Amino acid sequence: MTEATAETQELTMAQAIREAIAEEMRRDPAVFVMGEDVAEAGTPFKVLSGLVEEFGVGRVLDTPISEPGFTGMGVGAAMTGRRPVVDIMFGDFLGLVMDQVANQAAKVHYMSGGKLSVPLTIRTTMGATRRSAAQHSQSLHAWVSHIPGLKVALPSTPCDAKGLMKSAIRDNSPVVFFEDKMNYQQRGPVPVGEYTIPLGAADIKRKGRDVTLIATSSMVLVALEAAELLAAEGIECEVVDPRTTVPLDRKTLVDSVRRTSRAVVIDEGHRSYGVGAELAAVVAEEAFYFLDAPVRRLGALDVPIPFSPVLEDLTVPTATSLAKTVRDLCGRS
Amino acid sequence: MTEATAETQELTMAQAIREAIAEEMRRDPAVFVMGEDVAEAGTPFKVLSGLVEEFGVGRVLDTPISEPGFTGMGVGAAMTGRRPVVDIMFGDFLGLVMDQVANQAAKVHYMSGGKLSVPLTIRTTMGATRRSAAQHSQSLHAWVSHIPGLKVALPSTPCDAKGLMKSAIRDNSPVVFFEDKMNYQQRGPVPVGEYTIPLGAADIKRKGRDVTLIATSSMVLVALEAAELLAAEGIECEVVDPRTTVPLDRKTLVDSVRRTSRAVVIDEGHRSYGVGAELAAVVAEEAFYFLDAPVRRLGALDVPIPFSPVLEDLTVPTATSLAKTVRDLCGRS
Amino acid sequence: MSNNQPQAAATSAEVQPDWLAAYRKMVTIRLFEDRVNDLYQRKVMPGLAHLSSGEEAVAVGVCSVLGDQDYITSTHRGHGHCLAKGAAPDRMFAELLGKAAGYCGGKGGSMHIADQERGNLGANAIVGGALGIATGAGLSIKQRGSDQVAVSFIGDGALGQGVLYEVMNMASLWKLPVIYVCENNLYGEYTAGSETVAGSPLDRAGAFGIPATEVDGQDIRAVHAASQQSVERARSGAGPSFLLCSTYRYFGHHVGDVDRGYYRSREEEMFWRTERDPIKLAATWLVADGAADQGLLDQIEQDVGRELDQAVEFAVAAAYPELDQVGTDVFGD
Amino acid sequence: MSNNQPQAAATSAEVQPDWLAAYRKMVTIRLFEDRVNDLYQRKVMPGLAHLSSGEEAVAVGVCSVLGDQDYITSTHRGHGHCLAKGAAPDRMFAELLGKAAGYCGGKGGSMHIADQERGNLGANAIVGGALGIATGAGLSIKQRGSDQVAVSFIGDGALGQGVLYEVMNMASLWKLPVIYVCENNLYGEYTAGSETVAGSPLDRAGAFGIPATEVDGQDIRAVHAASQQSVERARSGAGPSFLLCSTYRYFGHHVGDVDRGYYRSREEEMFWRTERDPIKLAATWLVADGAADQGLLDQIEQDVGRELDQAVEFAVAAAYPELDQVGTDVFGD
Ligand SMILES: Cc1ncc(C[n+]2csc(CCOP(=O)(O)OP(=O)(O)O)c2C)c(N)n1
Ligand SMILES: Cc1ncc(C[n+]2csc(CCOP(=O)(O)OP(=O)(O)O)c2C)c(N)n1
Ligand SMILES: [Mg+2]
Ligand SMILES: [Mg+2]
Repeated sequence: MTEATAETQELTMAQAIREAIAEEMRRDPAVFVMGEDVAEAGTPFKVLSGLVEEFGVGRVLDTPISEPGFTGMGVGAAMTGRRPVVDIMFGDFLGLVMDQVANQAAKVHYMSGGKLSVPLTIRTTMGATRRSAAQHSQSLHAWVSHIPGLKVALPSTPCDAKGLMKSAIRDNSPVVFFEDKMNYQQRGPVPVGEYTIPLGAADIKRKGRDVTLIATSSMVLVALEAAELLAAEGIECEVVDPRTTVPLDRKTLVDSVRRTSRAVVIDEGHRSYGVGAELAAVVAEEAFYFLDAPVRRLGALDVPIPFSPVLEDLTVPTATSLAKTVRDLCGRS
Repeated sequence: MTEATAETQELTMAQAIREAIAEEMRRDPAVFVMGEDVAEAGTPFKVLSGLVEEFGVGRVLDTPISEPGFTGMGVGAAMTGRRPVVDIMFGDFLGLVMDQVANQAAKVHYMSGGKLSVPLTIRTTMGATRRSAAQHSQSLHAWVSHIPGLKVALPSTPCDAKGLMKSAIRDNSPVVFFEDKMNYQQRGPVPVGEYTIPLGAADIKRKGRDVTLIATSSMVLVALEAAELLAAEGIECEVVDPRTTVPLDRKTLVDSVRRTSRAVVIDEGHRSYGVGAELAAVVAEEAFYFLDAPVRRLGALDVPIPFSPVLEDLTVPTATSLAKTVRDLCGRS
Repeated sequence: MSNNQPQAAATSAEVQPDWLAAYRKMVTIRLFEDRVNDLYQRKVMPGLAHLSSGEEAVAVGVCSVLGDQDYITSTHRGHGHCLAKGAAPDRMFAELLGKAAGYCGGKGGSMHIADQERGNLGANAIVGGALGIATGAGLSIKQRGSDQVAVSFIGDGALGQGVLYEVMNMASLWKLPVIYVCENNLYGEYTAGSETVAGSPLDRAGAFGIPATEVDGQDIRAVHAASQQSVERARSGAGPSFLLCSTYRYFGHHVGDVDRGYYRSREEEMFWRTERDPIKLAATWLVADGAADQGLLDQIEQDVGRELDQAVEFAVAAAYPELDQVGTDVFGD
Repeated sequence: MSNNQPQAAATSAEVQPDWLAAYRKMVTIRLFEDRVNDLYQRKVMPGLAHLSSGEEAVAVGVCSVLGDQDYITSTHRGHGHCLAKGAAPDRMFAELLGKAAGYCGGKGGSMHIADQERGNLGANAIVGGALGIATGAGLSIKQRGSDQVAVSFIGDGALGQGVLYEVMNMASLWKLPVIYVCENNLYGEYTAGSETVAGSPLDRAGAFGIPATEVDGQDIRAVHAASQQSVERARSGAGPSFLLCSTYRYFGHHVGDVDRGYYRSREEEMFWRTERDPIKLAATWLVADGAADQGLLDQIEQDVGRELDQAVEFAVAAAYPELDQVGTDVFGD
């Protein structure tokens, strides 16, 4: 974290993200926002409320419902002197733009031998349990994390969201920034004044000696809740938040697991072939000789997210399911 | 394998795939093929040569260059009584169709509570080292393997390709079928007459007691070559080919590793957040108490595939690099 | 054919629809949506829903020329299409509440209701997401040599999605029996179509060789007549057509969109409700033509209201799915 | 501005281009492609390449009204565009051979040459893949208030890609300085455009409010004149335009496409080569107008040939990239 101040204010995640974007737009006239309903509406989640009033429609562009088109335009604008922040309303719509993201944005710098750059930020969402059914509930960060050339951020707190967003906008690589819809109204302390958080630095959200919980995005909150439950039972969890899957701060993850000898990975993507698999594989490989038990993984069930609340609630890891996994792992069940 | 015969013929992978599709088209009038240049041209790789002559343009449809459109049409045709085999010429173009594949094809059955089905096969390619550069060399099977509702096949031999393709076409789920471009001309024995290979059954391509090489698609050949080299040095490798990433035959993989106590996963997707991560995580978790060493992973370097041959050749695992990894793992270096 | 259809089979152009049945269907949609809104406000319905009040004449007019064997695809604003195609309100409400008795066993919800028996291939939560499906259904019809047609309902927002032009091109090339029905309600979410649509939507379809007609979407007779023509064209093998129906949604984008003054005026809303209401307009000429008197129309409204109240009761009392349903229907049988 | 441009800056509509320089540029492209074919046949060039012989007048005619500050995006058939925009043949050949001295350090190859200094934002191996980039460059120009223009070269095959219509819509809405130049060479790979294009491409652009003109792509004067108009329109803030240039590729789809009788006839090829050759046609009127005599034209051809031979020599002798280059340029600096 650069230039952090001691003073803090309480902000929601949505407010923190808006502040980050507004500050960067003030700082650099090349920054602009484009996407569906981003201007007067300020997005359906109201994350961008107020921006068009401050910066005008020239820098906060409402687009047609043309994700491939305007994402591609974001790439082109980024290659020619702008720093676009492109809004993909739901992470589920990434399916429409993977060509632009993976074949164009991610590869332009490399294919041009470093001559062209794509300082593009793509904001999108993740997270289920909003009763939004299968096409509006996915957490697809595994797709972009797999593509070299993209950086991927998944903030879990308002403070991290602001600092990471500012870094994302200033970064000269395309960054895909995942916001968990369930976190938007969550409040937390955010330093007053200018600061950034580097992409590629994990954060230990809670110290503990018995087991490491490697958690991403909203699953950090789940992990902290589980840690609280377990502390009462005498199991001390260390909660590590990678904050970015690319670059991945392997060292912080692995060092923690080497200390605790046990690890559970919790991520809201589908369990199979998800981000959790990489995180688990990394610690299982690099902390192998320190592990007292297999690395466990929790993720969304491998089913499309169902609408019915009674079913949907079964698909996502909870503090209870995580606590149970930890107890098993520590031989306490 | 059902109804296998003892008699075999030598076929290339391309021929085996063509035979499978032709046989299924003869067997079931609902099967048809659509894609770019699939008819007279028989695809750029000539995999489908001869089909239009036998089945006519009504069942072998040349499309415009409209991957999202015709993939979506494949979904709709599948939902209404057809069994389309949709051709996505290069796996890299999956970026254009992930919405149709992940949001539509994969979810229709579940979202409709099992009422509608999507018996769709999507053929596409993978594999580098053809000097085709970053947008024509990717192996993106991780993307689809992550999406519940899709089955994913990656044959490594002509025999498997034929048997798996026939199962894919008959399957009532969408199946994404990855063909390694470098394997098309590779020959192998194929049983004469009717047979299928079930989706979800791994195959042990070589028996060995010292280390398990879990390899997919063309990496099976790399693994077999490495096993040959290592056998000369007294290291006996077992080569296990999952054949499908979904469903995944965890048991065969894990049982092998429990026997050998050591495992290396080799897959041609990018190493990070790739299919190899899942395979490694599965065996590291489920064979944990049997492992003598960390599970190693080889994959494509985490860089866009460069054009220059001297660079491209560095990006993909080879028998040499694999053999070296195995020696290290077995303490023989 | 279903008795719920105003006209059982549109085999002859001469048959006049049962206008009273059509009227009743429009009233059903209107009162259905009122109850959905109520269920939302009373927090009985999970999630959100997009009401089609005000747009009844399009759904009912188009479906009045379709039989059960014909296909439709629908949108996020799909209750009207579903009812017009003959679905039963009780099972629809059950779906909206996530109950096992719902059309999709509660797995789909408002945005994914499908009713396979009456050819409803499903609502879709991806704007333009069903265009491929409908066009593929058209291809399937043509391949099977049946005389069905496929109708794709889309919003004006879908004019922004490139896939529309891809599938219109193929439908035109191959003379597929597909009818694209664009419900132009002037807005996509919170943004006016005038800000997102360049040129002319009619010309767009025309440029792909597809006859395109502007239709007064508030006049069920106009919608019926235009649909009749399109269906005849489709059944005769002459190919696709495009209907641009001007209409209006009375409620917000979804049930939660209450403060909408920033994107459209109360006056505009009042104008459509008072001057252009499809049900009032139909009532006026039904009475004028002597087809009904006000007493009969009032009676219809009361009857429908009572039926719908019973349907709501059924749905509220219905059971949630068994928890093991979360894992079924992922793959086709 | 580059001296390589026939016309340095197109500030005034009155300035006539230097037709002899344009002629020389066309000859350069022709002889360049001959050498590429030769390098392929002699197995000196890795991979494949798509030759633009026969299409020289489009590339040179369009670029004759552009300056270095203006942007182009190019296609898989991009050598002509690259040369016409002023790139040096020696560094281009070096790129095609995967050498460090190439425009992209050997990482891009034929399908990804970019030349940032002359505004070439890159060839693209995804059909239609650069349309977003060019349109985004147009947006960037408009935001920056500069008087550049962005030209997107596409093939007729790209008419199939939905993203074209998405970006044309936005370019039209926002009056972006973009020119879509469609090189209609009658085929996409091995399939005739007549089988894949319904309706009228000109009307398609027109339906999005974009003036569209059919241009004889074999007559450099016609291309020049039409481009001039489009560029003036763009620079004046009036918005995008669309040029449909009829042309022909002399060679196969790529250098390996030799037996092509199944999709086009020798007679057709001969007709274009003899009757419609852009270089011959230009030579005829240059001589008739007294701007050159045959001796001068022969001299140009000889000079260019000699230069290109030296360029080939340079590239063949040039060094491959250092192996550590495989890992650089993945992320922006
Ligand atoms: C591909 C995609 N982009 C964005 C959205 C979010 N969204 C849902 S409905 C909607 C507006 C659709 O407008 P229109 O097609 O006119 O239908 P209407 O709601 O007016 O009936 C948007 C943008 C989506 N569901 N899918
Ligand atoms: C999205 C996509 N689909 C398919 C291909 C394979 N492909 C390469 S070139 C080509 C034909 C392109 O035709 P056209 O645009 O007319 O350009 P031309 O080759 O005629 O210059 C195709 C289908 C591709 N590169 N990208
Ligand atoms: Mg609308
Ligand atoms: Mg072409």
